[in-house]
Amino acid sequence: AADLAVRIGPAPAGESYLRIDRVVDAARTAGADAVHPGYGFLAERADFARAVEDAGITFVGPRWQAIAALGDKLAARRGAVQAGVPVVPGTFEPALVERPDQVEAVLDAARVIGFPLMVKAAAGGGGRGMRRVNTPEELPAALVAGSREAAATFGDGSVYLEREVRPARHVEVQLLGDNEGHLVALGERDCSIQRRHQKLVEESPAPGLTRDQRVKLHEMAVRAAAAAGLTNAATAEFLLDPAGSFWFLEVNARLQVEHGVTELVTGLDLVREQFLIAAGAPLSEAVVAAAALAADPSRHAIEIRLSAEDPANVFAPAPGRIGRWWMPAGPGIRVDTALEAGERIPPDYDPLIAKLMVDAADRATAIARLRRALDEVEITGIQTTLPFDRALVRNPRFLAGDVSTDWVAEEWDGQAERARAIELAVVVAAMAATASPGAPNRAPVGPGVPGTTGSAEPAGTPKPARTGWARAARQDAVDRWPS
Amino acid sequence: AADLAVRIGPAPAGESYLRIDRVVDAARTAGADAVHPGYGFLAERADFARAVEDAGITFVGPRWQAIAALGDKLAARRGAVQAGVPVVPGTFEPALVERPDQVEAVLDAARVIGFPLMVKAAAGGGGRGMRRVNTPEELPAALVAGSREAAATFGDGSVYLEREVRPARHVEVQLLGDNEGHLVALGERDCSIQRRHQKLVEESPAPGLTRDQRVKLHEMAVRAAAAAGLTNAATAEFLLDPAGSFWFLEVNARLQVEHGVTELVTGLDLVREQFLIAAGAPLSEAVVAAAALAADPSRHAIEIRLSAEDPANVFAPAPGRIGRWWMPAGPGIRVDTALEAGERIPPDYDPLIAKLMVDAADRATAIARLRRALDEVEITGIQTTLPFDRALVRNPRFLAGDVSTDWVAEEWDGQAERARAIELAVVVAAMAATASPGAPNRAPVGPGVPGTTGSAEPAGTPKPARTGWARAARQDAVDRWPS
Amino acid sequence: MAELTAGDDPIGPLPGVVDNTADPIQAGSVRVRVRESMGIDLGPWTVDPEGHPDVRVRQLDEARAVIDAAWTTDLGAIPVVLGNVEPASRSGARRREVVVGGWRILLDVEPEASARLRDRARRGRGDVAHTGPLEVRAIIPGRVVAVSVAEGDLVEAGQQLLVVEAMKMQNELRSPRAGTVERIAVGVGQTVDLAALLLVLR
Amino acid sequence: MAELTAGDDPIGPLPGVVDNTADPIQAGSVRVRVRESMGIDLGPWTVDPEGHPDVRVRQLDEARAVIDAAWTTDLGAIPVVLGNVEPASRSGARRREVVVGGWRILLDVEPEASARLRDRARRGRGDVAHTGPLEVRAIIPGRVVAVSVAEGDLVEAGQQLLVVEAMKMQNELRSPRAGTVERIAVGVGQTVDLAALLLVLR
Repeated sequence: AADLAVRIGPAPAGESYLRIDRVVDAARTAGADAVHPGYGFLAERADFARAVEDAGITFVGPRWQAIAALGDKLAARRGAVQAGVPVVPGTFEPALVERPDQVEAVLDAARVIGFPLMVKAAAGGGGRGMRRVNTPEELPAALVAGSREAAATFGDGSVYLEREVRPARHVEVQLLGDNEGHLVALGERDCSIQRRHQKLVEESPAPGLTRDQRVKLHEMAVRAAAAAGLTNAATAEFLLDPAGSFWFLEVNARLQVEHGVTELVTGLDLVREQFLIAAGAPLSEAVVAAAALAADPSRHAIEIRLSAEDPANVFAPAPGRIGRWWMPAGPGIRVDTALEAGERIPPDYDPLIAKLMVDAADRATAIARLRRALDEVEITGIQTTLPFDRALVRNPRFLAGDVSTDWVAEEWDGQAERARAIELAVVVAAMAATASPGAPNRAPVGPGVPGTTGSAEPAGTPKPARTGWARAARQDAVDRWPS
Repeated sequence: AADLAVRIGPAPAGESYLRIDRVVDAARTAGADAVHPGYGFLAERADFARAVEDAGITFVGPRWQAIAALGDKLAARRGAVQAGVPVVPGTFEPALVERPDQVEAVLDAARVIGFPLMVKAAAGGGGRGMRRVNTPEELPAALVAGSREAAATFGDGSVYLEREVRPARHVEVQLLGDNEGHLVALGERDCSIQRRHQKLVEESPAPGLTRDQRVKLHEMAVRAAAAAGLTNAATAEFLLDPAGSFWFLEVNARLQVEHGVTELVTGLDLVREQFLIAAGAPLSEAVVAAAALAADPSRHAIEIRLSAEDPANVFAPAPGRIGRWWMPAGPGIRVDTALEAGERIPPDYDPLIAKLMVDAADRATAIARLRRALDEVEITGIQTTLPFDRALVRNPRFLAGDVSTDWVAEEWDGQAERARAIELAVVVAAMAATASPGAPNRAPVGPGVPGTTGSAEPAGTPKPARTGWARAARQDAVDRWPS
Repeated sequence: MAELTAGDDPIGPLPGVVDNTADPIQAGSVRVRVRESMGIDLGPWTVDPEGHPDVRVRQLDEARAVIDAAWTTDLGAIPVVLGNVEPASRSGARRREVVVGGWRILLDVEPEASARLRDRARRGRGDVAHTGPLEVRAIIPGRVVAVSVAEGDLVEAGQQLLVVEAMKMQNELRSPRAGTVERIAVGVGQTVDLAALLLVLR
Repeated sequence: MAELTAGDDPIGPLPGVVDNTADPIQAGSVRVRVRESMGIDLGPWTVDPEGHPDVRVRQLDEARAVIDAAWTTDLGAIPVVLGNVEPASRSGARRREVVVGGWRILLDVEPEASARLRDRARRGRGDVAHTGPLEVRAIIPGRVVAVSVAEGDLVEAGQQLLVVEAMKMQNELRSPRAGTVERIAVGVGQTVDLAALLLVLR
């Protein structure tokens, strides 16, 4: 892929990345043996997988029949129930939105589920077509609005009802299956920290689960996916309620953005395993070994999705051109990105700009490492989610593993945080405006050692090492001192 | 350490980093509870460790008595023999260099060892005081010259004789011990690729060893170090001869530059474990578990020492100022460095500028990943060892695991490699001189797809993905094409 | 540290920042204005760079610093990146980008003494800026998916003007003040660049 | 691709590089000289940028390219970084840094046509460069640990002149040509910067 670039259309995804015909044509023209669909755009579209196979090219992902079966959320719910997996209480057939004579039947079903409840699209996720309904009176309008949005987004207006599990944690299980019927779970990820039903942070293992909970969760995930004949890579999503019960949500029949945290915990290269499976190999020894340890994870990994968004303004996209760009590195740090200084972030696609991952022997160490790594990130030119991430890794509830999908709403006050930063920026800008070059503003020297930079922290306050800053501080002290 | 910088003297190490009094003073003034000596300068100096402890500060490393015992290479050889560990055949007491009446006795000993043999310094390593002796006639002069160099370098002119094991591989074992007498091996590293008796590349596990060899090697390493009362972190070095036998060389009573490859294979943070041990803790569960798996490694890691050296000119140091600086990142890549664009590499210290590490499930995958990562490194302004590394990871002998300490002499012709690069640079510079901005020289479009960049590789040649270049290539195709 | 109220400060008093009506000014004082999106400013404040013992800034190199500020320690020592500096429009100020703990803040900075000279000159002419037309410009590049007002409409502060879609998300643009829609410069479906004129309020 | 011998080429014939005595020159031809350490040059060669079908260069952006060259494929596709460009001294050439597969090469590049004009002018004056004094300068910063010759000594090409220690390693500096040591500018123990004058040969 790196050695050949093929134009598939103009920037808007609808005219390029979402055009099945153009992508398949490009693969055919390039003489590709296989197509890996990534984790966006067409990755979970059964008709794309089918078109690739029809062109005689191997699709590196689940079989198109399984993608189709799991893409119909109602069919997936029915399959899970038949496999004995508890699903979020709700309906199993599309609500008859266009039939006034059926309103009472829908309302009856809704009363059984209980309010508040969710209207959800049968054909897809990502919050599209989803409506929260607080009272029976709101239901008819919510059904119509949700159905219209679903029709516009997915080309299918089917919607159904689901109980609102709240507060809830979003916990998902990584699955890998070969073509010989072996399907295994490779541990779970907690992805509760979300905005707009989209993930901001993911970690593995999910904090606070018992071994029994893990075993049960993994086993449910395998059952739900096996029922749909799943092969290759997929993720089964569950809600975890405060009582400790898991409720099946859906199976995403593709690699996920956050697959890297599972790679760090298991030591696997999931994309490589996908290719091996697509080439007809059985699950590798390494996968089987990792699956055997899935309920006894010995590492902890966390991923931050660094996005070009304004966390003081409902995480609104903030495209632009990057000025400075410096990412952390070193032990236990993995950064997946394609960007560098000077590059433009176009408004046409998802605002994700880098995935910053850390791993360590335990969660506390991983968070300490992440805290240090976040303070080494240097980006100018665009607003990013970095301030949110810095606050998160210092938040007592997050440190205690007390997360939920309401975390952002309950814990994050972006405007207040930004206001505090403005106060500091005003002072810093004034200082920078008057400081002459070569005479930087410096705090009074600490312990009275010539050539020593001071720290304003009281002695004994442990602070994580920051390599980039440490180097600069060292240089400041050494280079500027007359020898 | 990152929050406070203390000046200990001017740039020359002899007036700063090697001044025990100044470093201890700095630690005392800063109110340090503990000192980690790193892996250079004073890290392996018993008198430094003792001075730190005398100041009431914890030394994060072996006890000074163990450092002293292992720093005397002859004492270490005697200890190993007593512990039943085979040492390189040679003498066990200092050669009486200044006694003309003892020349015959030394020659007799040398004839028993056999020629060629090595004269080595009892007080240190790094090739200082070392002389190769081909015939009995050369021995007296070599003893005098080696002794003088040893005296000048280490303040101790004691030298001894050792058989030259050649061809040989350099294989070393990572050790970790607590203060309760537990000492374990955490796998071995092959560091055979060297120039000037200094390592260029390290990998773990050592390729081609059987499980029995590993078990035996690790056990010998523990015995040799335990004999000296070793605690905390150290490395036992061995030579591996073509018959498959290991010969004890010495124990380095400190962390090594290349400790990262062991961290990648074991999942441990060795520096953290050093601190825990120094704080009085027993070996952690993770260390004990890693030690139990040491003979059955399930990952492979390789480290490239990227240095500011000219590999066409006997790897001579090439200090200077860095222009562009871009390091690879992503899955399985770890880069330890303190540098960035625009920084000066001073001539005062070791020319190491970055440690580029990769890990993967097996050696072939690790090398493929390293090959891709090396092609993503972009450094201008200074000459580095990068051309050597690029050639290494494509060399059939290296790919086959056929390494030895003679590898560089036998396989690397830096001047010829550079001459080929000059031929290409001349053509590229001419092209760049005539290309107008916005009209880059581009190869004819490959498969005839509009907007497609061509690859000159024949179809079917597998090439590793290169993310940075891929991105640039994509941008080239997408941005430049009229929409 | 004394807390003094700043001029027209929408984010509350700034600790240690001196009210810009105070006289006489400190030598070296600086006038700072924060440029927000939609042409909205915060401030100005008159800041004495020497007058902030609580805001301890360790400068690391020409582009980096760390703030060790006691009243913000729940977020740890805060990394600062000093970004771009360029002339600000229509004044002697310089526009500076400061990234504080990841927050990207754009500020116009100029010596207080020269700012006051300009103030006096402007008072002489009469300042009409606040009653003149206000150009509403795109704060992100994207596609206009809705225009919620018509030319001639009276709008209130906070009223939705139009919706721009970017990066899979819809962004409502609201009116920064009350006024009349004088002109609408874009239509639904149109792609707009950053800072493109969307409409004019009077 | 025809292999033609280059002028005073110490590294063997360059494939596809045209002898600089060839006439008439191709339009767009470029004269390239490789600047090595110690003031030694390789070349010059006259290169027709269009005349190298075997050297396939894919330029990725203004600073990066990849060479897919059939005769070098045992090292794979070779990454190229185009580094600094600055005026070269004493000519109309520009000095360019090119990093090919990690090898940092400095080259002086100028249009062949203007180079020939200068050649003719110089021939008119008589070129004395090759018999004049040669300044030997430090190719790395470091400390002089040995001076192996004295002023007035006759030296041969390749003879050791002095030893500079840098980064724990001793570097011998050898004479680039035969001559007489006219002046020695440094002493043992002295620290020298990059390009500092060490001695002068005549």
